[in-house]
Amino acid sequence: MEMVMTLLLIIVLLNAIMVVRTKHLLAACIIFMAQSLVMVLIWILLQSPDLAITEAAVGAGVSSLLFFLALKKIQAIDQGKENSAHEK
Amino acid sequence: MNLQILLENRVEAAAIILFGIGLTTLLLNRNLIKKIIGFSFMDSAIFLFLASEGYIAGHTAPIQDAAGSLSAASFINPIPAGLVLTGIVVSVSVTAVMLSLTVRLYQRFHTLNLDEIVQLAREANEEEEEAND
Amino acid sequence: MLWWQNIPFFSIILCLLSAAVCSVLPPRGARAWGRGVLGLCLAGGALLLAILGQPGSASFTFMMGHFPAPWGNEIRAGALEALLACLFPGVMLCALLSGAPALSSGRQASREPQYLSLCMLLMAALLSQAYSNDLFTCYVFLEIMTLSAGALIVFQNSSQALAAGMRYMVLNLVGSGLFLLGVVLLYYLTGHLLMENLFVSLQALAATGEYHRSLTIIIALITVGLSIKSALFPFHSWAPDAYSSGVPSSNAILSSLVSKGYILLLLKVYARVFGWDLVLLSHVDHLLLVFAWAGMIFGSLAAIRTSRFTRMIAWSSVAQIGYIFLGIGLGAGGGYQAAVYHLLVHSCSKALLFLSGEELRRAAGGSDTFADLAGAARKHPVYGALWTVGAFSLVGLPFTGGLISKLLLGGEALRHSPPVALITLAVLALSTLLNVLYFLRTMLILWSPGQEGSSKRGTLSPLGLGACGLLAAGILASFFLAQPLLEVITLGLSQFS
Amino acid sequence: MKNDLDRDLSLSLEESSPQASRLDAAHLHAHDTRIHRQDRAFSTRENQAHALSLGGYRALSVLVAVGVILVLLWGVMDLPAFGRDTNPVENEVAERYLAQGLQEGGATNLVANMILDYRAFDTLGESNVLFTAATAVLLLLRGLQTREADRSLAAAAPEAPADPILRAGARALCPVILLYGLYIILNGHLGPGGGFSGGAVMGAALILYREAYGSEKMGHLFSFRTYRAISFFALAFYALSKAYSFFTGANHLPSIISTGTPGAILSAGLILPLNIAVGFVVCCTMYGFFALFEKGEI
Repeated sequence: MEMVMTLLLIIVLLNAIMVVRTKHLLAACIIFMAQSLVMVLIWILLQSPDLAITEAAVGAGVSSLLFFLALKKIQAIDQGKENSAHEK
Repeated sequence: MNLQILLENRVEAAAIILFGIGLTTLLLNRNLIKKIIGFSFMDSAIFLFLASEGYIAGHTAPIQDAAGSLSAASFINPIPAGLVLTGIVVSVSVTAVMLSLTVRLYQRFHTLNLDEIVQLAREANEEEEEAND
Repeated sequence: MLWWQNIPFFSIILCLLSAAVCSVLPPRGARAWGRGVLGLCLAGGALLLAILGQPGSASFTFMMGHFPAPWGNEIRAGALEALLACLFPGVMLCALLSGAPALSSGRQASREPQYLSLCMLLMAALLSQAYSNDLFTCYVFLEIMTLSAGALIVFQNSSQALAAGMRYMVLNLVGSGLFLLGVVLLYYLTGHLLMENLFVSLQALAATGEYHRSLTIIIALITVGLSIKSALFPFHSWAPDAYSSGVPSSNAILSSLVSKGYILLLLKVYARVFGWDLVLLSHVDHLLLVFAWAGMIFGSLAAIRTSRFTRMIAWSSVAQIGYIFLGIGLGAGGGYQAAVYHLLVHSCSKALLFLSGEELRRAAGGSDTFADLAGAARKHPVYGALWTVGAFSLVGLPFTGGLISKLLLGGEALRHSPPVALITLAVLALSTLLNVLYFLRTMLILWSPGQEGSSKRGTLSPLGLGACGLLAAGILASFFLAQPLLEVITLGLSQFS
Repeated sequence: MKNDLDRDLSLSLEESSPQASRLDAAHLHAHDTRIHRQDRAFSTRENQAHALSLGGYRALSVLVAVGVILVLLWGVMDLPAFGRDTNPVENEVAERYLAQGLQEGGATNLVANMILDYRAFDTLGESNVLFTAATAVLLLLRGLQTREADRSLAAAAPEAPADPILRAGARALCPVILLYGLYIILNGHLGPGGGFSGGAVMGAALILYREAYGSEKMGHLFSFRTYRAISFFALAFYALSKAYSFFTGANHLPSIISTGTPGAILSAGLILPLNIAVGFVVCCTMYGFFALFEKGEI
């Protein structure tokens, strides 16, 4: 349990550094999702099942979904811009 | 000896480091998406810190049985868990607003770089001023 | 429990409920509902002030639920809270009345209910900030303030407003994060979240000398967090854009109410959580003093440099926030009094400047540059006069509240050691001089005989005029009723500890 | 970057050659472009400075991060140690929540007691934070699609007919997920869970259905009116019921709400109805966020 906790904490910190360093936004969002999943495990280890359920539903679920949607939208805006440029 | 304390409080220490990274990303990274992720990390760092305050080694989650037969001394502190629950809601609300603002800004300026956005908005402002003259 | 002690609780719940109601009503209905609720809150605040403002009256606490202090949640009201409960709804009502045309015109019209709903949420948050006795509740409502104020900025759909909204959000989130970390650390040290219990535990800790370092860090975290949110000088970079790019009512609400909410919270945390002694021990007041000096000069210089009318008013906010923090930095009794007094005066003056300034801009054809505004006051002499009253107050001329706050600040400075007193007086004098410079210049431009050709004499809306008149009356009243007002403030501050 | 600067330099050199002094108009034009070029040269130089400072900027970020971390670590080093039961947070407040929560609140999940009964004012604020965010997102994104820049967007990404497997999967999964969400909400006072997580799960079910069957079909089921009505009634119910409980509590009036038998599904006074209300608000808001992000319309 001690070891697992330490390992999870290290993963959390590595994730944070990776988000800052990565060039790809999609990768950053995937790391964000992974971070939420690691947090779920940490909440379970800290004996807070309420938090684990909420984090899983909200952090790993809805928040990540919103990140991906926002990225998709941004891509769509780019494509729309290119299309209108071609039309001209 | 200081390291000893840090190791013993490694959850808190990790939370503080995560807070620092998140805060800096939110403040200084220019990419809006990364800023938002930084904000999320900063908040989860605070929640991690808060939840670790309520944790007592060997105690269990605060869920009584119907008869109330479990001893109150066997539970962890319920207050931090409740506060974090509230905090997570606040955090996801802010994330949603920030993301929608980002989409709007991208649609207007076609960039995710906040410095460029501020610059472009300033230029748009000046153009408008010239048009008024 | 006396019947009137339910007023604070009802005004908060009423605002929260109205936020939901406004979001489902049609625009006209939402407008009427919103105004009605703000009027009710104002009336409630006035009643409370009439009762609690009497000399010798005591503050009271109100249990939010069935459980007493350390277990349940609490709100508390004293003379100062009652005063602010009049100020907040009053100024917001004026802003909404006077800024109504920009909200209900064109494409915005269908979105007006949402705007009002956000205003209601903001009002509930401001009132809770004033009344709440619990730090975590303060944090939750702090976030409502942050989000709703950000949404008020981006309601105006322009590029500038969107960019300003993003900068506002980023820096304000940093501020919230620092504040929350401070609260969490405080909880770690004491195990309490209610202000009274925190105060007792912290005094006990301070007496033993334990955790001195942590306490200093906590005070710094909360101070910096709330300074960022209230746009104190080195953290002000988001403010001029955010205060000048929204619709007029948003500008007025943001610069005159939202920043005041944060300052109020800071004062409450200082007085009721740490206690003044502990704050002085951490020397954070010196830091605030330096920031305030710099802000008073820098804000005024920037206001002189800018070529846009609304931005000038926004920049002057940075200088004025410096005045309020100067009061807090001077500390010990008189300083806090001056800070609260200037907070009231600045709320009214800044709202008046933004709202009547908007009418002048419209008279000049909607332009924001000084060149186009020449003669605007002659087209709308009433609004010109009202704007002038607001400007006089910020300069600190006689018959306006601004004079009193400058006198209070100057008098308080004299009680400090010579270097502090000298610098403060010099900065006050210089800042006043700069204020005179840019406000006088603007007034000369506004009243100069401009080009008559493009004159479009807009219709005067009686409600908008009445709202601006009310604000101007507030500024004058704060001069003529300065003595009773200061007594109420002193009473309220003494009830804090 | 260097190439850019070179090109600009060569351009301005070209310009300075005395060949554009024939006609007045041409001269003026050249003058104009020169100013323009100078402008651009200026901005490129600025950009180059930017690029050079990028390294410095990154170093500054690292410096700030390390500084903040060190100061905070230094500050918390003397805080009490992790996981002890002698820490200051284990005081009479937590003790009462644990020991008497079951009698006073009625929920076996003691965290639910704490957030929905003892400290219910926070949670009332919390659900309003969510409402604020929903209103803000609605203001920002509603009608985004219909405006200029995005007309082509709709053409670029037409709504593809969903995969039959996805449809079949959604038909099977959606009711299950909805039921699971409902279970989490209804079980909130008995075990881990509650309105917020359950509502998010239910929102996810609606999102899945929308993805499988398209926004149009979903629109019949769940329109903007439905969204507004549900959030309004849930929030109003929340505020009014809590107002009743605060009012009776503060004025020491008897309350008609009883805590019931601990462990039964219909127990714990207001906690169950509040969880349901919060669940509905959260479900609507989450689905609303998704719909607004995807199409700019609910």
